[in-house]
Amino acid sequence: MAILTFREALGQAMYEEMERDPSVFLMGEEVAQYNGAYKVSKGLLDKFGPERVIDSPISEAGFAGLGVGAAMTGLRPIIEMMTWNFGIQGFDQIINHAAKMLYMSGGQFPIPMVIRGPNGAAHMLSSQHSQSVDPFLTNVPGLKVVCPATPADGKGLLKAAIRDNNPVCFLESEMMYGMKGEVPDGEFLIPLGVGEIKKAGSDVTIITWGKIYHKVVKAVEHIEKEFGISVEILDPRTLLPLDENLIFQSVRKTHRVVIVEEAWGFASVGAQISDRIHNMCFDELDAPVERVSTDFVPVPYNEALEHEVLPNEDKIVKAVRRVIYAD
Amino acid sequence: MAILTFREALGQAMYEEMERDPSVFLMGEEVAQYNGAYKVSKGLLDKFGPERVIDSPISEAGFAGLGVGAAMTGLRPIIEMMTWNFGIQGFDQIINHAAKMLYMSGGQFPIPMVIRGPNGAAHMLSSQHSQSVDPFLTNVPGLKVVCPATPADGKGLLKAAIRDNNPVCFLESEMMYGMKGEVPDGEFLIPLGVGEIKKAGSDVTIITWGKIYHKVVKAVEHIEKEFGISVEILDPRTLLPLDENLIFQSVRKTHRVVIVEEAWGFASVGAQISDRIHNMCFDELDAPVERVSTDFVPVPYNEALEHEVLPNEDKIVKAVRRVIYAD
Amino acid sequence: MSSKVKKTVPDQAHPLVALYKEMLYYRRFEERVLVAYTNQKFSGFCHVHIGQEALCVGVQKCLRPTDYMISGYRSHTQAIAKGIPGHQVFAELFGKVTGCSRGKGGSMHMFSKEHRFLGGHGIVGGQAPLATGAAFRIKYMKEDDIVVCYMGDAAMNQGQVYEVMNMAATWDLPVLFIVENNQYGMGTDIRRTTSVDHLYKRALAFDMDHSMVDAMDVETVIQHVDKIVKKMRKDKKPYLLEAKCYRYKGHSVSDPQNYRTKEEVAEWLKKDPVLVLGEKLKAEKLATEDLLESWDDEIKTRVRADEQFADESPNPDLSEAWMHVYLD
Amino acid sequence: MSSKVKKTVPDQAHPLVALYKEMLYYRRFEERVLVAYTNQKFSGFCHVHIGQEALCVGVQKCLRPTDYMISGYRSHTQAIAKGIPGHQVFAELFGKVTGCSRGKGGSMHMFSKEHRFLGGHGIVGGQAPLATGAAFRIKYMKEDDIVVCYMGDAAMNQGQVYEVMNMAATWDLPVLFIVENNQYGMGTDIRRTTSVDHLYKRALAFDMDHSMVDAMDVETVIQHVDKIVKKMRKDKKPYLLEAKCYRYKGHSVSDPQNYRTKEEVAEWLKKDPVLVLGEKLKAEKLATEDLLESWDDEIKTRVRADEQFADESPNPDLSEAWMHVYLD
Ligand SMILES: Cc1ncc(C[n+]2csc(CCOP(=O)(O)OP(=O)(O)O)c2C)c(N)n1
Ligand SMILES: Cc1ncc(C[n+]2csc(CCOP(=O)(O)OP(=O)(O)O)c2C)c(N)n1
Ligand SMILES: [Mg+2]
Ligand SMILES: [Mg+2]
Repeated sequence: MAILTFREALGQAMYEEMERDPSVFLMGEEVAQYNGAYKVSKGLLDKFGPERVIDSPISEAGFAGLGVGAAMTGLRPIIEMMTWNFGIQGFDQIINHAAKMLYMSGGQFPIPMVIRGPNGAAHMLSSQHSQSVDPFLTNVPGLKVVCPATPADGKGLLKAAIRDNNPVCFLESEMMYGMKGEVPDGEFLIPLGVGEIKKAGSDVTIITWGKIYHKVVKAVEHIEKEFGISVEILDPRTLLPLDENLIFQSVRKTHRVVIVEEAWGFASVGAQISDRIHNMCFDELDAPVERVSTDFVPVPYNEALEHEVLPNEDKIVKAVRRVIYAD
Repeated sequence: MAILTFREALGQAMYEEMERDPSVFLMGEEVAQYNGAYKVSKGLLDKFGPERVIDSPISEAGFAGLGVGAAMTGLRPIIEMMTWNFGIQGFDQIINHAAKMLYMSGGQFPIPMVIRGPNGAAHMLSSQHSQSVDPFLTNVPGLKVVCPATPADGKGLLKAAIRDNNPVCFLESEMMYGMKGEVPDGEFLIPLGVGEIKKAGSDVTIITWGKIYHKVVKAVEHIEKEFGISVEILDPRTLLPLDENLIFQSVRKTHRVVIVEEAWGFASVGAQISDRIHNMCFDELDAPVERVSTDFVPVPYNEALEHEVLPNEDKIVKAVRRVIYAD
Repeated sequence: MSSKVKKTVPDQAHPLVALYKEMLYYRRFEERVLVAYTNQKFSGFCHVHIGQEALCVGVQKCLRPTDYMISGYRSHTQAIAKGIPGHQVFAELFGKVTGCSRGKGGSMHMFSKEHRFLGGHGIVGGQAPLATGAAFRIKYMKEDDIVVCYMGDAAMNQGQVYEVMNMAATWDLPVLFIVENNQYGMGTDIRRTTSVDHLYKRALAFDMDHSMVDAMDVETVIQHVDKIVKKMRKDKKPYLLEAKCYRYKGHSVSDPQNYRTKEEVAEWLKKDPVLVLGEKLKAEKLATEDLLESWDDEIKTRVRADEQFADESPNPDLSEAWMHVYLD
Repeated sequence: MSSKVKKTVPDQAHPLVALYKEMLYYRRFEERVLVAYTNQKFSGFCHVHIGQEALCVGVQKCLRPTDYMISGYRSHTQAIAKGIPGHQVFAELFGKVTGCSRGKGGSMHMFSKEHRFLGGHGIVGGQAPLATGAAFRIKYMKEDDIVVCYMGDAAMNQGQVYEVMNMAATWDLPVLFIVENNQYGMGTDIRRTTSVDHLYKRALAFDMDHSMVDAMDVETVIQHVDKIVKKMRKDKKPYLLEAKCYRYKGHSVSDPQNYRTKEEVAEWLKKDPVLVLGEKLKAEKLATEDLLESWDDEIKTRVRADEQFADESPNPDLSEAWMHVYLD
């Protein structure tokens, strides 16, 4: 096991998979000569050359679709969106083409493709650079959606995503690339669709994913110390397909749930999980599921305002206290 | 009151608003000379001329954005998407530009614009022509999302949408354009954000909107006759902002809820409503909220398969029976 | 393609005869499709190629089986030309499990992995990035196939088409972009939605090779495209070909066609690629009226058999509705 | 713009002097912005115009206040040129409520309704449809303003730009599309992501008027653009202008700039629009070294005042976070 940053873990996953399978290639803006806008692809051009690590024009619709066509004809593209904000330009190709190709061709054309990039707000980038796309992408059958929170998960899930035979949308974060953690060497895969209890607890389950996980960890330290509440942290890791069984098991143990997500909360993954829990564990719940998400406003530039509208520790603590009827 | 088809009601709304306000114009594919792919804009070119009724190239991103720019500078565009399937190509302009402009300009640039077109499956159009976009659009603060189910609602809501100072996404249906109903003449507006009890009932509330409403009506006839269950039908009409109070009131009366929507059910408006009901009416519920939505597969072409995956009467009946614990 | 040879006994082995028969087959096929649609044997959208047969027949003659092809929602005949048996296309229209997309795609979504026909796509212009991806694969694998990407004239106003023309030109990806310029996008004359008189001018934005061809004449198409394809196999560069043609029927079955004059249609009907070649066969003594009629009978029988196969095929089992969403 | 007049006493009313001072102001403004960023007085992305001052100064001289302007995320100086006071731009960088977007937009999103500056936009190419919409408004209202739409070179690979160039050309919408070709999109030499040597060739796809200008020289820019604008006011047609320039700093503050050689940068530094014009002023006896220095002091003072205003301005009240989402 090595201590790697999140960006290194992702880079390693791509490196290993490209070494293993010559049909894997990486395309995106600045991924080659610049080593990636956020340096995730560092060293890949040197190792694999310009045939397999390709700097694209700023044409998100075009190169998302190019990836789909390459996947239809036997390659395994990794398409990097510099951020998912720009990936919205590729939604027609992702939603109308990648996700539906296998189905509408009667099973003939699978799309083994990964589309990856940072999701959600970073820091003071204002409204157009702070969009979370998990609610959109998870609504689409045919796609898989993965959102890792730690370097090890990043590596294991990205390797699995690259080997998956379906279009996988992989959601990262600029704020996480520098975070460090232990990462198993070499062949280490985490199956898609399998969540993890990141921390066992008995009073409340917090379900969370992606970079907000780290805010949850901090909030939980505070909650446990301050209020003596034992919190279980559950990270589904893959949002589509969702590991519902793991969720229901935890709910049956703690009977109280808070869902913390970075996206806006209307018709979001949080709403979905809440609906499923209420539906499947109705009699197990001691309180309705509580949710924390970004306030329903575009993300502002000003630092204090931004902090105020994003999920923050304070909001998480309050939601936990609400769900145990402490306030 | 006249009996009008849904398409005539919408056409009348546009006609009246264009007559009332010279800054309103209509742009889209085939809206002018062809009178609309589905004839919704019939007669508008003749009446208002080619300056105000404009046939666009097949450039959804481009003309969605043109609408935003025209709205920034004082016009009130109505942008017709031939269907919302193609509207996905305009998502960058709708989500990243239209929805965020007022906010990121510190309140300087409102976007009074309507983007309208048919949403969801029609009949045997297969996967790429059957997408429901309500889950996507309702996740975005700054947008309003409207989905009428009757000719009168269509007229009243479209007129209100055109006068609204915000970007309003207006979801219609090819299958509804020919449906008839009474429509008040002239100045008839339905405020956005206000739902309606379409039919009072006491045992179960069915929440539904758009064309699926009509399947619900049929199913309810069957349910009431066959099983003696009294059903209330609630149509929020506007999905964003959602008339939560009306929903909660009805839940407090019937204590049982079924949500029927055409979209896929993962992270959908149905999930959102379910979450809100469980959260706000937890102790009022006699059963968990049940949901019906399109099966989580792309929509197939074959008629029997298509019928099988879309919400149908049979599924609605079963969900009602589940929620009253009849089965 | 010499058509100079004259014989007194019609030479049925002459290449022109095969071309004629193939075009006639597509004509009769599409006519039969329209009848079936009108008789409500299937539903959804239905876009036919009547009047535009010369292009797909001509282009196909310049390709080899390993070349890829992709198109829009108007692609029954192209799918057949690329190798999908006509009865599988017909069965797909009827939503049958024997259809080339197992009844899940329908008229707009013909697919065949075996024949490298990458679909039948419903989003105008959406096939262009896919084509470019297939061409990327060719380059990646150092193969020398090419990709034919059919698009309508109105698709040339789609941003994603432009984005990938740029990529194909920048990276030397062998896509032959063919604009089937039938001069209308639904009810809109293409001259009303773009500022240029010739759509091949789009290529100027990328210094891309380009030209225009009269696509009402199959021999012209073959001569013209053959050169392009030979060149592309060598230089691997993309190419934009504007194929000028005309659709005789409405955009889809429900189209009242008020947007064009009867005179205009009549003018183009004079160039009917099937009739004109039939006349030529007779003039060059490659066929007689009787022979033409007997071929027509043969072909009609063949088309009826295609339809019969579709008729008699089973629907997919309901369980297929939940299959092919993901591949394990 | 005659610069032939020579006097012994420097003529401070000479137009060249004003141009020089304005460019110098933008230079010093952006330098100060970089210092503030480096000192972590604000955060987020920060893209400056150092080296590219001649373009926005020159273009502005050809416009009138009612013309519209729109740009991308690199637009501090364009916003000021269009009329937004520099201190409001600085305050916006600091996220203050006195900023031209009330602190909600930041570096990438300068806006002013009053000055018809339609933003500061963060999505590459996204401003082009907006610009075309503004031009549509002009036509709709039968006005004779124009819209200036600044875009980076790399934005020319965006499909939506192409879509609206087509619409503008088809409908005669008066947008002056200006490509600020500073030759790099982030770390990528534009020649690596497109197949053409000159970006104005994009206009050929639409028979759109176009040309290239040396945007390192403000006088050249004025002469060139003045003619274009005059023509546009008459014929109302769109225009694509490729403005060749160079950015002296990194793409944004964190850019290590390994993608270009020191020699290349040095070569372009010789064309520094501010320095070159300063030399010219001296050569033409419109200024002395002392005078240049005293102007510089004045301007630095002015920039410090801009910053001070930003410093001393209040943050928006927290309640503003929930304002401006919808307009009643
Ligand atoms: C992106 C998109 N927008 C709109 C449509 C609706 N539509 C289907 S066909 C068509 C006209 C296309 O015309 P053209 O490209 O000339 O092809 P043709 O039908 O003439 O073969 C339109 C607007 C669509 N399918 N996709
Ligand atoms: C659609 C989109 N894709 C990617 C980005 C990320 N991005 C920001 S600036 C930039 C480079 C743009 O270069 P250019 O257009 O030449 O403008 P310059 O920075 O040189 O002024 C990129 C890729 C973005 N903002 N929008
Ligand atoms: Mg056409
Ligand atoms: Mg640049």
